[in-house]
Amino acid sequence: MFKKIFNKVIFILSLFFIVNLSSNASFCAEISPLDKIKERGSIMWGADAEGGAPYIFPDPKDPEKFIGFEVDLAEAIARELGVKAKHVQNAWDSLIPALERGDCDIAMNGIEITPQRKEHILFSRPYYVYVEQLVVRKEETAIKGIDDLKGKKVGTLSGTVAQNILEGMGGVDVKIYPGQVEPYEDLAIGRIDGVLLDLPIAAYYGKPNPKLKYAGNPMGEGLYGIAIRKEDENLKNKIDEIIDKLLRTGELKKIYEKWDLWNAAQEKLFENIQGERGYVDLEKSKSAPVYTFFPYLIKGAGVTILISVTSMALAIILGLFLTLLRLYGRKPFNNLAVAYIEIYRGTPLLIQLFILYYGLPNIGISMSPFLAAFIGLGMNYAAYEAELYRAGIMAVPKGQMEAGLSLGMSQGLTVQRIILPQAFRIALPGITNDFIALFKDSSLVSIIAMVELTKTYNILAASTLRFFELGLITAVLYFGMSYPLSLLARRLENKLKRKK
Amino acid sequence: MFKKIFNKVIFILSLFFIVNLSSNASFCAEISPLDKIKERGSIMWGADAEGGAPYIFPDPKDPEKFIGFEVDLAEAIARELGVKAKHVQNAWDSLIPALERGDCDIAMNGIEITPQRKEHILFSRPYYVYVEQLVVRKEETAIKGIDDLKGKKVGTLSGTVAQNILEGMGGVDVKIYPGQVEPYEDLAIGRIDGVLLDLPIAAYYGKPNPKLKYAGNPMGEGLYGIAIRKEDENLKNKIDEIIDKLLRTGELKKIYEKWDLWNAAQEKLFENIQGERGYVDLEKSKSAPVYTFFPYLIKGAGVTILISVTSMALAIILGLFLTLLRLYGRKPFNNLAVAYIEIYRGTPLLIQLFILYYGLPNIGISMSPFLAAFIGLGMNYAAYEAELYRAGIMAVPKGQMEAGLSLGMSQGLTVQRIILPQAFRIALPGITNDFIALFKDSSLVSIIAMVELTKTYNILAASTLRFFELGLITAVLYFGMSYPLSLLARRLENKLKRKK
Amino acid sequence: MITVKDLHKSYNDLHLFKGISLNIKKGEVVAFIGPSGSGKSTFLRCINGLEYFQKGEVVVDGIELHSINRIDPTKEDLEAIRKIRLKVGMVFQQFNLFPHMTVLENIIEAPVRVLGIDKNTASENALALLRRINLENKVNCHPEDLSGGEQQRVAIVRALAMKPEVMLFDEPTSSLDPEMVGEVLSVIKDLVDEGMTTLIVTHLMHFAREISDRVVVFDKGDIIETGLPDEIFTNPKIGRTKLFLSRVLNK
Amino acid sequence: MITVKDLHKSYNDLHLFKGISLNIKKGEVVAFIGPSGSGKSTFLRCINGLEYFQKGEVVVDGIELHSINRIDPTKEDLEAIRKIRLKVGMVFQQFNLFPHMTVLENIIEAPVRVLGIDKNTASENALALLRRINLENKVNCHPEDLSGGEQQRVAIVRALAMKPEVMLFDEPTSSLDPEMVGEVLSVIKDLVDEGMTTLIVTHLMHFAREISDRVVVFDKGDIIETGLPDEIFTNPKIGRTKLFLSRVLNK
Ligand SMILES: Nc1ncnc2c1ncn2[C@@H]1O[C@H](COP(=O)(O)OP(=O)(O)OP(=O)(O)O)[C@@H](O)[C@H]1O
Ligand SMILES: Nc1ncnc2c1ncn2[C@@H]1O[C@H](COP(=O)(O)OP(=O)(O)OP(=O)(O)O)[C@@H](O)[C@H]1O
Ligand SMILES: [Mg+2]
Ligand SMILES: [Mg+2]
Repeated sequence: MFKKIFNKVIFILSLFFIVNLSSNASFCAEISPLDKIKERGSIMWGADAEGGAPYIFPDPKDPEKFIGFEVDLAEAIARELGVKAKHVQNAWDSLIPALERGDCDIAMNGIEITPQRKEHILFSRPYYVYVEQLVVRKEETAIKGIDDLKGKKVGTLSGTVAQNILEGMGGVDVKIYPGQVEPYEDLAIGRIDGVLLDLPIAAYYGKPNPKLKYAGNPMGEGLYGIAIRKEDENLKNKIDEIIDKLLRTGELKKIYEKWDLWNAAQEKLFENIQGERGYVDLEKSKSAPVYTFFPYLIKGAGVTILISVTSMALAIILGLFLTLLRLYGRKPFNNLAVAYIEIYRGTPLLIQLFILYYGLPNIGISMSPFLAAFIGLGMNYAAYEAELYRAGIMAVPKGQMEAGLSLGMSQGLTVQRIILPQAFRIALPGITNDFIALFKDSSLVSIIAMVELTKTYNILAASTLRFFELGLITAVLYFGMSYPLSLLARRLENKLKRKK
Repeated sequence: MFKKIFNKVIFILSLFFIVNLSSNASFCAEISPLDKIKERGSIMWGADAEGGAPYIFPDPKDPEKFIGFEVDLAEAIARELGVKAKHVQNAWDSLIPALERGDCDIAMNGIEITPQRKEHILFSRPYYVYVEQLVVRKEETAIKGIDDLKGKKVGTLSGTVAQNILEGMGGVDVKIYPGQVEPYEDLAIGRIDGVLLDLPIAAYYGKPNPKLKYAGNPMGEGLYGIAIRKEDENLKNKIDEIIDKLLRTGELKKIYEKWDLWNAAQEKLFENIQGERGYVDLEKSKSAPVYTFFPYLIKGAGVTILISVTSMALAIILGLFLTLLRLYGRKPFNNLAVAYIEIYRGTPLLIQLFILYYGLPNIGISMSPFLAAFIGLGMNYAAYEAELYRAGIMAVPKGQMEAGLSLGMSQGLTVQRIILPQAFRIALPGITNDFIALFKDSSLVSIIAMVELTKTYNILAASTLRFFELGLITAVLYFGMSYPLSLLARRLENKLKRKK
Repeated sequence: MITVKDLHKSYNDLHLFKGISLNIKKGEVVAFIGPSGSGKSTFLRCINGLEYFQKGEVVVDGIELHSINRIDPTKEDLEAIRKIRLKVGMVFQQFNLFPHMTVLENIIEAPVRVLGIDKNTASENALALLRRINLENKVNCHPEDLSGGEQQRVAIVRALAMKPEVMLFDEPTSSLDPEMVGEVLSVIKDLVDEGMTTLIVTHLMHFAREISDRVVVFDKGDIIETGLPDEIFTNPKIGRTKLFLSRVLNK
Repeated sequence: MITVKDLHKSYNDLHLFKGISLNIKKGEVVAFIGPSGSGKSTFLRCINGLEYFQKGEVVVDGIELHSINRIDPTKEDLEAIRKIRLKVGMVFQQFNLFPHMTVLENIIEAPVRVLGIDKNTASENALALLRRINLENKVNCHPEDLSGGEQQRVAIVRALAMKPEVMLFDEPTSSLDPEMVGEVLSVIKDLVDEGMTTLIVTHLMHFAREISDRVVVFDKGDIIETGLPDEIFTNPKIGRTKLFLSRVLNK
């Protein structure tokens, strides 16, 4: 159920470096405008058969053949072009990169027309209209529709139109989830106030839950378009012509009726739209230049910094407490500190986070994602900090403690005033190490519905397809968080050294 | 494409702690033997509609309805029981846990009959026979079938029957991949010698690749059975009767013919088998008691230790080199060391591993998974080690260096003989920290087809369903790796302290 | 003031003190002399509880220290040591200045934190003492920027600033030029006049003779002789003392 | 053997040496006296290149050290310093023993690693020296288990074991009882007889007078007087020296 985020993280990473790998597994590799298609005698269309019915999926009668409304549409288009349709399999996430690389001529697989995507590719005129459904708790009375969501917490999936709608509204506290089950779960137990997702998902996961209900009518129509390479302008025009013809002759309607997909919303297809309408209005603010993404990325970076800094603060304080307990505590307590350190170092952070966020509600303790992230990371890193402090303290010559004691200072005061300042200087590079590692480890908290920098990147990249640009910016942001820390630490070090 | 492993890690973790969560999303929650089913008037059957055609999938004509051969079979069984069939959706991985928890009466979704599963649940007599296909490179002549695989590297997916077959053979170097594309990729570029997977996968991913070919006939038949709770013995007997009847009347054959699934192998269903045959012979060694898994887990732990220890060795040496360069190197080089440290600390390990393993082949450098893991982890941790050493070195009083120098020792010799031994003692707790963190970070290498402890656990747990037991053992194994390290470090510390 | 009774002390396999006893009265100035390694520093460290001892008793102004269990001392043990240390100041052979603090901070740390003296008052007291021993221009230096003799003087001032009733000096003038020794001597003399009990380990015989009311001679972990300075230096009773002094004084 | 010409040295804002010069002949024994903080240690540290100086020249046995750039010394600079250090041994005021090595290891480390002397031979040499200064029973101790005087003796032996042509002693007897001072003195005298050039900073006037061929008096970073010991001690020319010695010698 969490596969989505991991899938995306991994996929995006892989995109950077293994662009060429997948070409072995795909079935075509030529760059071809309209003429080439005719010459070749077939149009290569990219789609992910794993996406399922009714788009494209294996024919139960003959699993080696694919069927679906998009298959029918592809065949109709091919026929109009006077060629054959040839399906090219690609993971959904990589359809557009594959198109851009020339693995296929067009990509058609429930791809929404968004301005971000239009930065990179052309879209045909839309061929289908789909809708979104809001779900709330049964007893909810305040939220009657999407307009009542201002100031509320609303869950959705990353990279979806629903997310764009919510973010485009402004004032909505959008929670991005990795899977389809969790938002409805969190809605049911009250962690969020509503969930906006595609109607089929809402129907499947939201409707059957006795604690939930639909709010308002389906809305936020989106448009599916066929993706075409930027340079293949003539192909786009040709395909627009064909869709137009299929609409006029009623063949398109026949296909949708065959697949039981026809509804009133589809009438919009006949309007003389250019493909920019639909929820696109909601997205006006997001236009081409990269800097428009900065606010989002910087917000993500802000969450990363917030989580890292607060949990580091917890780790530093709790770690100090553990060290002091271990070194100067009385009998059973110092051993408890040792046990804490060994156990927290010895178990994976992921398990610790899971227990906190998903385990504790079972015994009635329900934490907010931020609180769980803060406590989870902080308690884990405290164990590591404790060892670093201990190393620092052990490196202070024992004459220092003796001098403090024989001045009549208590052990506690000597530790505080004499030992720790010297130990801190020694431990500083290690603490910096951990702080930087924490910046990266904090991306694990995205499994508990926190949207930090890595997650923001995934979301933006998935919806804009500007993997490389955004990836570079994200990398720079991460580096921009850790490097000042390094510099700061180095300055602090120098200052302390001079004072030694 | 990598979703599988992550999916499993996460799923398994979640299993421990959120067992109750999914019950909200599922549709039934009663515990009911045969009588209860009749009373209720319906039999609840668990299956994952996401699994796809031809098992169970949304009807293109009406996406809210599911069709598939298992749907037909479920309906036939229900009819024979005099009740209605009601589908309960569950992720495939969690079908059996859901069954055990009572979310449904039976689970039927291409579940192979394995001895491990039979530890926990009953199986009806088999209702379908399926096969495995070996794929090799086109120019391969030595491997004509599965018997030629001894000593070869063979790829497969985790938790599959193919994996069991390969491991049951002994002497085969089995490589577990997270997704279906990569094994064929690695096969094509020569990293492995063959791939054994279910025929549909081989047909889809292997066959179309011009560099690959089938070797030998399909083999390693597996049996699908219906899963039933241990205590519902009478339900099992009733269902066996029904399957027997459906076989004898020819209705089962009719269903398979309808879905184009009938083939010669299905004749086996008529043999008076009890459900234990098929590849089960290959699995004789794996029987009930937990200790039979130890060798596998310990082998996984061995890989974890091997990777961790070798890369830690690299990290220690490279880190030392970086520190010395940084502190005592001449002008441009010391800055290079600083840059290395900042960059390797500042970028995620996952990206570094990806570049090494999937990126470098693009420029002709193809590393084995182990080499990539060793170099990737080692180079990353070296940056952290370097900072710890530096902290240690800075903590040695400067009189020590002066004393060495004025004895006529060169700077290098003084560092080696006087400074480093003292610095090491100070840095030791931090180094121990990192070593322990490395044990856990090493599980990241499973994305590059290494099977270490976490991966082994996932594989075993997925095929035996003994999540909790095995999870406990795995946790103990991890702890068993890190704790001795802690103890060792502590002893070393004490020894060095006494010598101070 | 100080009573040491039957003190036994071993370092691992080195059995250093095999039961030594000594009484020191309030206001007395006692000089400890004896060869290097004879146990003078250890003796001082036992008195203020820095060194654990296996057997015997140390009583300072009525507070008793028994063979303290250093591994797991009780609350009372710790309290007793703490009380003794408030009465007893110590100047270490290795100075043990705090490297992260300036000279002034080194000196006022304990008076301000432990005695609760106002920071300004403490600074003024410190500056007055520093001026006497010629260090007023180093107040803001860190210890590592000081010469050996300067460090030693700071260590002395740091201990004196706590105005203890007893002072333990472990070779307080080893790094000082004779001129400065005189200065330090006069500082100590003033304190003695105010009634401070003083224990001084020294290798400077003339210094010991001049300042002390009594001389204690150590050898191999044993007190081989005690007596008035004039007696010891002119007419030692024990052969070993004679030998030690003859070699020393013929210079 | 050693020529120091127009040496200028500042610590941050403290302008310590404002151009001092000194010539020392081979085999000469020179004692440096003067108040604490007058720059004696710094002078020794400049000679073996431990301290960077702003202006001037130090020549040791023909090898020249100029105002070395400590931040980015050239290969030749480093080579020159290294050569000088091989000829010049030093005993530090703070000893600087290696805490992770035993006494024996401390002593044989440099002879074995730098001079390539056989380990057994080096150990024997070391033991012979240790025996003379009464430390043969501490060979396997670590420095922290030694008394102050023991540590100081080990530091002396460690430097001597390299058989340098020049020795710099920075208060080599500060922690030693007078008896042991005599012992150390005789060790040094033997080496002097073998022609070793010796520079000793000391606060013991009788020690300076007895051992040295020449006495150099420091004050406030300046050499205010040099001369034969008898001259200096009985008939100092400079008023400051007179003052210093009068306070010192009337004890
Ligand atoms: N690292 C440093 N930074 C700043 N000032 C220093 C440093 N080292 C020494 N000094 C100052 O330089 C002066 C000379 O110091 P030096 O150690 O040479 O004196 P000295 O003659 O050896 O004195 P002593 O007899 O006390 O050892 C002193 O005033 C000291 O405070
Ligand atoms: N921590 C220790 N472990 C083992 N032996 C020790 C330790 N500290 C001191 N000793 C030994 O105990 C003996 C007495 O040491 P102590 O420091 O008391 O001598 P001292 O009289 O102060 O000598 P000095 O005049 O040289 O300072 C010495 O032989 C020394 O080696
Ligand atoms: Mg001593
Ligand atoms: Mg000095």
